[in-house]
Amino acid sequence: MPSMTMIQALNSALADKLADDADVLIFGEDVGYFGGVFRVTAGLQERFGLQRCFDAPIAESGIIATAIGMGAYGLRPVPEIQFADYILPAYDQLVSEAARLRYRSSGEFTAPITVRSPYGGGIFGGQTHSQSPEAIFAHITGLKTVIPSTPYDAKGLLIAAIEDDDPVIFLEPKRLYNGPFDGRPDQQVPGWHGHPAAEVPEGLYRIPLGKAATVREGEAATVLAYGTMVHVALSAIEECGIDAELIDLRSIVPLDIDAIVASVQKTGRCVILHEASRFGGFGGELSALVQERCFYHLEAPVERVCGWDTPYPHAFEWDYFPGPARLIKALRRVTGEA
Amino acid sequence: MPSMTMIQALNSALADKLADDADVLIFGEDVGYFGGVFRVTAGLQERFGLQRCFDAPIAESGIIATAIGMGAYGLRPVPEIQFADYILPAYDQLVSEAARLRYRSSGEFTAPITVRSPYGGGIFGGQTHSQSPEAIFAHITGLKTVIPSTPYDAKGLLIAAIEDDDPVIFLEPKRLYNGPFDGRPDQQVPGWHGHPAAEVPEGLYRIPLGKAATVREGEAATVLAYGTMVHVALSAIEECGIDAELIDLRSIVPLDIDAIVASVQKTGRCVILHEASRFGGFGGELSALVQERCFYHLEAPVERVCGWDTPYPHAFEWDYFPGPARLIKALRRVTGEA
Amino acid sequence: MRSRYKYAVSNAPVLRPNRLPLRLHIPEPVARPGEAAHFGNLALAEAGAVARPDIDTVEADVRHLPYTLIRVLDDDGHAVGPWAPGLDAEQLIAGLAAMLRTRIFDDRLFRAHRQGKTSFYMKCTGEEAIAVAQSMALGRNDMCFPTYRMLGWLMARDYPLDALVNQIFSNAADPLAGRQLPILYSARDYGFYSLSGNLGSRFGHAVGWAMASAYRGDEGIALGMVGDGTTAEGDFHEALTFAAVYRAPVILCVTNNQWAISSFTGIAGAETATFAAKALAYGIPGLRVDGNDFLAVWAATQWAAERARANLGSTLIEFVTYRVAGHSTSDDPTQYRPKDEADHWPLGDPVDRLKAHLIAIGVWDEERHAALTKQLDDEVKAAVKAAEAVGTLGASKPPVGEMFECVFKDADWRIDEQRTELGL
Amino acid sequence: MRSRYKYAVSNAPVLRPNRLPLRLHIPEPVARPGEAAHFGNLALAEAGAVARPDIDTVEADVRHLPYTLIRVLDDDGHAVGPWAPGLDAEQLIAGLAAMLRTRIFDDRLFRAHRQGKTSFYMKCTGEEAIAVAQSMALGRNDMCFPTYRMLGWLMARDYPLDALVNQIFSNAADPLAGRQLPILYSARDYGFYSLSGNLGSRFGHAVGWAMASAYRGDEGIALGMVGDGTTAEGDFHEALTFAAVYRAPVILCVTNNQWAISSFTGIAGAETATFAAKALAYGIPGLRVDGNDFLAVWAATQWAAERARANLGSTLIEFVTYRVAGHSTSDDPTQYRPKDEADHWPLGDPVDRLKAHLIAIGVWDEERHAALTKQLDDEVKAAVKAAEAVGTLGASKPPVGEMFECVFKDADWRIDEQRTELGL
Ligand SMILES: Cc1ncc(C[n+]2csc(CCOP(=O)(O)OP(=O)(O)O)c2C)c(N)n1
Ligand SMILES: Cc1ncc(C[n+]2csc(CCOP(=O)(O)OP(=O)(O)O)c2C)c(N)n1
Ligand SMILES: [Mg+2]
Ligand SMILES: [Mg+2]
Repeated sequence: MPSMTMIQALNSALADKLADDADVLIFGEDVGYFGGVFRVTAGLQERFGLQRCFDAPIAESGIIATAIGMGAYGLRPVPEIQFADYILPAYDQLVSEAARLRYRSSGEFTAPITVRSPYGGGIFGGQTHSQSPEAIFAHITGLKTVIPSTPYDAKGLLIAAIEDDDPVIFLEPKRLYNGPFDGRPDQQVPGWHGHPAAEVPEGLYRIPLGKAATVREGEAATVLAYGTMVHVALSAIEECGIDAELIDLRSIVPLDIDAIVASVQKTGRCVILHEASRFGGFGGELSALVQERCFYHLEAPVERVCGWDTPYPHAFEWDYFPGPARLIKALRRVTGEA
Repeated sequence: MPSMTMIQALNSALADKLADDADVLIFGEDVGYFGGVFRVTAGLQERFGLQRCFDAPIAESGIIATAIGMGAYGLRPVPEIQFADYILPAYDQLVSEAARLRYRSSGEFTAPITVRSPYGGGIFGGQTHSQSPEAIFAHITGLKTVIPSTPYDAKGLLIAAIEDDDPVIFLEPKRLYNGPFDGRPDQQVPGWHGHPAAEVPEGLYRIPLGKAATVREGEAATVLAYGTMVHVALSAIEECGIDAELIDLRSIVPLDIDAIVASVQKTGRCVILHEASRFGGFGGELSALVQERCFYHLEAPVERVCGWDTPYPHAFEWDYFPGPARLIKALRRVTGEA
Repeated sequence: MRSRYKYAVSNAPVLRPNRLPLRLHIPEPVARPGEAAHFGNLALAEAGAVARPDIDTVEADVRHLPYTLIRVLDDDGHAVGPWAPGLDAEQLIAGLAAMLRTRIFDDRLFRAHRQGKTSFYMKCTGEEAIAVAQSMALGRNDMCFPTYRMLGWLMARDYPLDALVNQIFSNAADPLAGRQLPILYSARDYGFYSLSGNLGSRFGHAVGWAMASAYRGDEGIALGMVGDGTTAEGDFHEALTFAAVYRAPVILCVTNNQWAISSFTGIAGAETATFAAKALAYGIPGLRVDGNDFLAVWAATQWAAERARANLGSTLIEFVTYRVAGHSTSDDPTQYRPKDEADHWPLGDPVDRLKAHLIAIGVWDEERHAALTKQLDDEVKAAVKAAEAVGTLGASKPPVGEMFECVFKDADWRIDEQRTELGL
Repeated sequence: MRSRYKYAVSNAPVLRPNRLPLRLHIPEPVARPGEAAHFGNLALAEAGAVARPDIDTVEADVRHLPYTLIRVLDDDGHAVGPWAPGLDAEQLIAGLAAMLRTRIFDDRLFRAHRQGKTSFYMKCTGEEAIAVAQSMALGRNDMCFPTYRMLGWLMARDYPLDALVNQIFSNAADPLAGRQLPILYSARDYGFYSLSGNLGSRFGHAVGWAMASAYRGDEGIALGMVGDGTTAEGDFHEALTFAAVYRAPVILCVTNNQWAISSFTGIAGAETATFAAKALAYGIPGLRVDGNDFLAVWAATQWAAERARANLGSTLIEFVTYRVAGHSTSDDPTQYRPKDEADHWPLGDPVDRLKAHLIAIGVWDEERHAALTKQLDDEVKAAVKAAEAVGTLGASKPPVGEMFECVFKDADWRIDEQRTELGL
C-alpha cells in the first residue's frame, strides 16, 4: 500500500472520485492549473480537464452559491475555500441556503456539496490563516462537519463526504498536511512516511461519517479530540503516562455519541481538547453532552483545554496553542494526580 | 414614570442618545422616514434630521462595514439589521473586522458600534424570521452580545451598549416587543402596561453589560435564561410551584459568571433555557461552565431545554418552541420530583 | 488607546487644503405622504423606438441599451417595433388569463390573511406581466429562481391552485409539510426553485444551475430574479461575476418596482444609474424593459434565452414596473408614499394593456373578458374552499413528525431522541 | 426524495427546443509556463491621448473613460497631455526616492524571510508608483484603506523603517505587539488603516470613514484599495453601492496587477469588462490609468480627490500594472505563468520611467541616482540591523501578556482567568 501524506491522500480521494463520477467537479481559488495553495488539487486539471477542476473568482459566497445551484441540479461539487478563515463571507450561503434547502423544499431540492477548507493553527499564519471555526458549523441544523486527523481517514472521509447527499463542511487540519504534528514546535516533526495511518489504498473506500475512532484505549480518563489535537493528545498521554483513552471524533456532526458515552462511563473522567478559543466553542457542547449522559459516572469535572479567548495571536502562537503541557495538567487534575 | 412597551423603551434610548451625543447615528433598512418595520426608530428622522437616522441599501455586509468605518473615525453608529436571520451576510464583517480591529491594530482603530436586531421566534415568522443566532456571536472573541427581556432593561442596556467602546450585538426578542409573552400561545398576552419593568424613566440611565438580574430567588434549582425565555421560565416556575431561582443573564458576553456560580452552588441544580436549537447552542457553554465550577455542588445533571435540532418550522412553531411544559418537566427531573 | 509605540508624525505634503466642509447626501424620494406624486425622474422611451440587436452583437455595441426602455405595446394597444414577439392569439389569451388568475388569487388570499386563515401573504399586483411572460417564454427544461412576487410563473404553468392555498394555510395538505412560511413555494416540476425569505441568496444558485447544465452539455437554462432593493446585496454582484466569467446560460433579472418595503429606489443607487446599467460592470448586455408590457417582457426574455442557448452567455434585464400594493400583509404603504402614487405611474397596468391589445387586434372583447374573470374567480374560490375543507392556519396542520423530517436525508440520533422526547 | 404531494406536470409551451448542447466556458490566460507570453489583449492608449474632463462633468459624459487608458509619461520620458499634474522637481524626486526605498526594503526583507528572520513577506515590485503617488497626492487628514501591496504609502510619509522591520520580525519592539502577521501594518498617524488578511473587507470601511467625515462636516476624505482579484467579492459591490448612494467623499481603487496568486484577471471577469467599467454600475466616473506612470497615478488620484472634496462624490480608479514578483514568500510564479512574462509587460517599470522623466527634464542623472540608491540601501540596512538587535522571529517577542490585551477595551473574567492560568 502506498504511503501518503495527508495532502496526497486528499488528492487521491479527489482523483478517484473524479474518475468514478462524472458529476463530481472541483472549483475554488487557485485550485485549477496551479493545483491549490496547499497543492491538494495538484494535477487534477491536467488529468481530468479544464471543466472538472477550475479556478474561481475570489468570492467565497459566490463559490458556495454556485456550488449549491450545481448540487441542486444534480452534480456533486467539491468547492475549496482557500483558508477556513475566509469561509465567513459564505456563512449565509452555508446556513441559510445549503443547510436549509432540503428542509424548506421538503426534499425537492438538495445541496449535496462538500466544502473543503484548510483550518487550524500551528503554521505561524496569524489571525486570519489559523482559526478553527467548527463551532459555528456544528450549531447549524442541516450541516455536517468532518475533520480528519490522518491520511487514511482523510481519504476515506472525503470520499464519504462527497457521496453524502447533504452538505458537508470538510475541515482539513493544515498543520497535519505534511506530518503528524504533536504540538511540540521545538521538536522536528516526522513526515507521514512510516506512520501506520499513512498507508493509504489506491481506489475508493469510505469511512462512514459519524463514527469516531478509538486511537488509544485506556482506563484512567477519556480524551476527546479531533484534527491536529489528536496527535497532541496522544503525545501528551504518552509523556505523562496516564492511562487515558483517546477518542478521535472524526466528524462532529454527526457525532458518535455512543462512543463518547461508553468511554466516559468506563473511565469516569473526561478532558476535551480543541484549538478554537474556549468560550462558546464546540467543547462546551461536548462537555454538556458528557455531563448530561454520564453524570453519575463522573468522578471529576469534565475539563476543556482550548485556545484562549483571544484572537489568534501571531507571535504568541505557542502560548495560545493548547499543547501537550496544558493537556497533561488537565489530565493530572481530572485523575487526581495533580 | 411613563409606562413603555419594549419598542417604546428602545425608541426612547435611541432618542436620548441622539440628543445626548452628536456622534450617534442610526441607519438600516427602512429605519429612516418609515421608522423601521417594528417601529423602533419611529419619529427619529423627523426629530433629529435626515443624517441622524436614515435608510440603508439592502446590503447587510455593507451596513456593518460602513458602521465600522464610521466607528473607526470616531462616531458611534447604531446600525439596525432588520431581522437577526439576515445578519448572516454580515457575519464576516462582524467577526473578521469589528471583533478584531482593536486587537490587530493594537488599539489604533476600534469599532464602537452597536448592531441592533430583532431575533427569536413566536411570531409565526417561519424559518427566516425566527432564529436565535446568539451562539455564533458568543464564540467570537472581541464581540459582546446583549439580550434584554424587559422595557426597563432594554433601554438601560441599549444606552450602555452604545456607550461601550467595543462592538456589541444587541438582540431584541421581537416576541417581547409588545408584551411579556410567557410561552403560552393559547392565552391572551397582556401588554407591557402595568408590568413593573415597563416603568421606564425618561432620560439616560445605564444597566452595565455583564450583570445578570435575579428575577426570582429560590432554593430548589437555578434556571438560566435570557430574552423571551425569562418570561417563559417565570411562568413555568409559578405554574409548577418548584422554588426555583431564575437568573436573567441580560448579556451573554460579558457573562455574569459570579451570579451563575453563586446561585447553582446554592441550589445544586440547574436548567438552562433557550430558543435556539440545542446542539452547539449557547446552552452548551453555560452547561460546561456550571459543571466546571459547581461540580461538587451539583445534585443532578445540568439540563438544557432548547429548540429542537431542526430549522425553525413554520407550522410547528409551538411544537418547536421550548415552552413552559418542557421546562417544568426538566425542573421536575432535576429536583427529583419527576 | 493607541499603539504604545509612537513615531514622529508624517511630513507628507498637504496639498490643496479643503475649503468647503463636506456634507453627507441622503437620497429622498420625489414625494412623501401628503406631497404631490410624480415619476418625472424616470427615463422613458416610445414603444418601438429601440432597435433590436442580433443576439451575437458584441457587448461594446449594446452599451446604450441600459439607458433606454424597450417597449412594444403603444398607447393604442398596438404591438410596434422590432421587439414585437409575434405571438399568436392563443398565447396572448393564455397570458392574459394567467395574469388575471394571479391577480384574483392575490386579492382573495390577501383577504384570507385579514380573516386569520394564514400568517402571511404578499401580492404582486401590477407586476403580473413579468412572471407570466417569462414562464411562457421559457421552456420546460428551464429553471426559474424566483422572488416571492413571481406567483405568475406558476399560474402560467397551471400549478394546482389548491396546492398553493394549502401551502398558504400551512394545513395538513401543505405540499411543503408546514416547514415553510406561506408563499415561499417550491415546485421543481414546474421549473420553480425553492423560495426563501433571504433576499438575493438564490441569484448565485441560478448561475450554478446554469453552469451545471452547460457542464453536462444539457439544454436547460436558468432564470434568476431579484428586486431593485436586492441589487445592493453582495450576492447580486458575485452571481453576475460568475455568470460573466463562465459565460453561464442564465438570464439574470431585476424587477424594479420602485420600492423596497419603504425605501425608494434611490436607496439602492437609482439616483445615479439604472439597474440595467449594472450589466456594464460585467461586460454582458443589459436591457431595460417596460415590465408592464407583456410583449416587451416576452421579447426581452426570449432574446436573452436565445443568447444563453447559443452559448453566448448571460444577460441582465431590468423590468421597470410599480408595486401597486403594500409590501406584504405586514405593510401599510400610505405611511411612506403618497396615497395616490400608483395613479401617476406612467406605464399603466399590465392586464389592462394586454387586454387592450387583444381587443385592438380583434380577438377579444369586454364580454369575453368578463366571462374569463368570472371563470377564474370561480376557480380560485373553489381552490380556497377545498383548502379550507382541509383547514386553515392552526385548524389543520401536517403531522408533527414532519418537523423532524428533511433536516438531513437520514436523521441522526439527535433527531431520533428529540422526536421521542416530544412523545412521537 | 421529492415532495410527497404530486400534481400534474406542467403543460407550459416548450418554445424553441434547443439544438446545440450547452458548454461551460473556463477562462484561460494567454500563456502558461513554456508558452510565449504576450499582452496583446490589453487595451492601451498613447500618453496624453485622453481628455481630462472637469471634475463636475456629468457621469453620462465620462462613460468612455473606463475603456481607454490615462497616461502622462511617454516613451521619451516626457509628461504630455491634459492629465500632466505639473509637479515640481522636489516632489518628483521625493516620489522617486519613496519608490526606490520601497523596492530596496522589499528586496531586503524578502531575503530576511529566506533567512528565517520572519514568518512571511509580500513584495510590491513594479507597483510602487501607485501607493507612493497616492500618498503624496493626498493630505494628512485623508485616510488610506490599503492592501498589503501599499508599503509605498508609508515610505512616502517617512514612516520609520525600524518600526516596519520590528513588525515584520514580530520582535519585542513590534508596534503591533506581536498580534498581527508581518506586513499587516496599522499606522493611524500616517493615514494608513489597519490591514488584515481578509481581502476586500475594508473597502466598505473606507466608505464609512468618508461618510463619517462628511457627516461631521470635516475635510478629510478616504481612499480604498483592492486588487483585481478582490473585485469579485460582494464587499466590493456593497462598498461602491454605499459610496454612490450617499455620494461619499471616497476614492475607490483597483490595482490590476494581472494576477491574483495564480489566477489571471480573466477569472475576475477581465475577459469581458475592464475593472474601471464597474463604475458604470453605480453611475460614478471610472478611470483606467497607467499604474506604472507616477504622474498619471498622481493626476487621477488628484482629480478624484477634488471631486470628493467638492461634494461631488466618489470615483472608481483602475490602475493597470503588473505584479513582477511572486504573490508572497509562499509563492513561486514560474509554476503558473511564463518565466519571462514580466519582460513582455508593455508599461515598463515605474521607477525607471520616473527616473527617465527626471533625466529628461534635466534634474537628475545616473550619478545622483546611484548615490540615492546607496543612501536608501544604507538606511534600510541600518533599520534591519537595528531590528535584528532587538531580535528576529522567535528570538525576541513582546511580553506574552500582550496576547491578552486589546481583545476588549477592558478585559473580562475570561481573559483574567486565562492570563492567570498561563502563569502571568
Ligand atoms: C437578506 C435580507 N435582508 C433583508 C430582508 C428584509 N426584507 C424583506 S423584503 C425587503 C425589501 C425587498 O425589496 P426589493 O428587492 O425591491 O423587492 P420587492 O419587495 O420590491 O419585490 C426587505 C428589506 C430579507 N428578507 N433578506
Ligand atoms: C476573503 C479572502 N479570500 C481569499 C484570500 C486568499 N488570498 C490572499 S491574496 C489572494 C489573491 C488576491 O489577488 P488580488 O486581489 O488581485 O491582489 P494582489 O495579490 O494581486 O495584489 C487570495 C485569493 C484572502 N486573503 N481573503
Ligand atoms: Mg422593489
Ligand atoms: Mg492582483
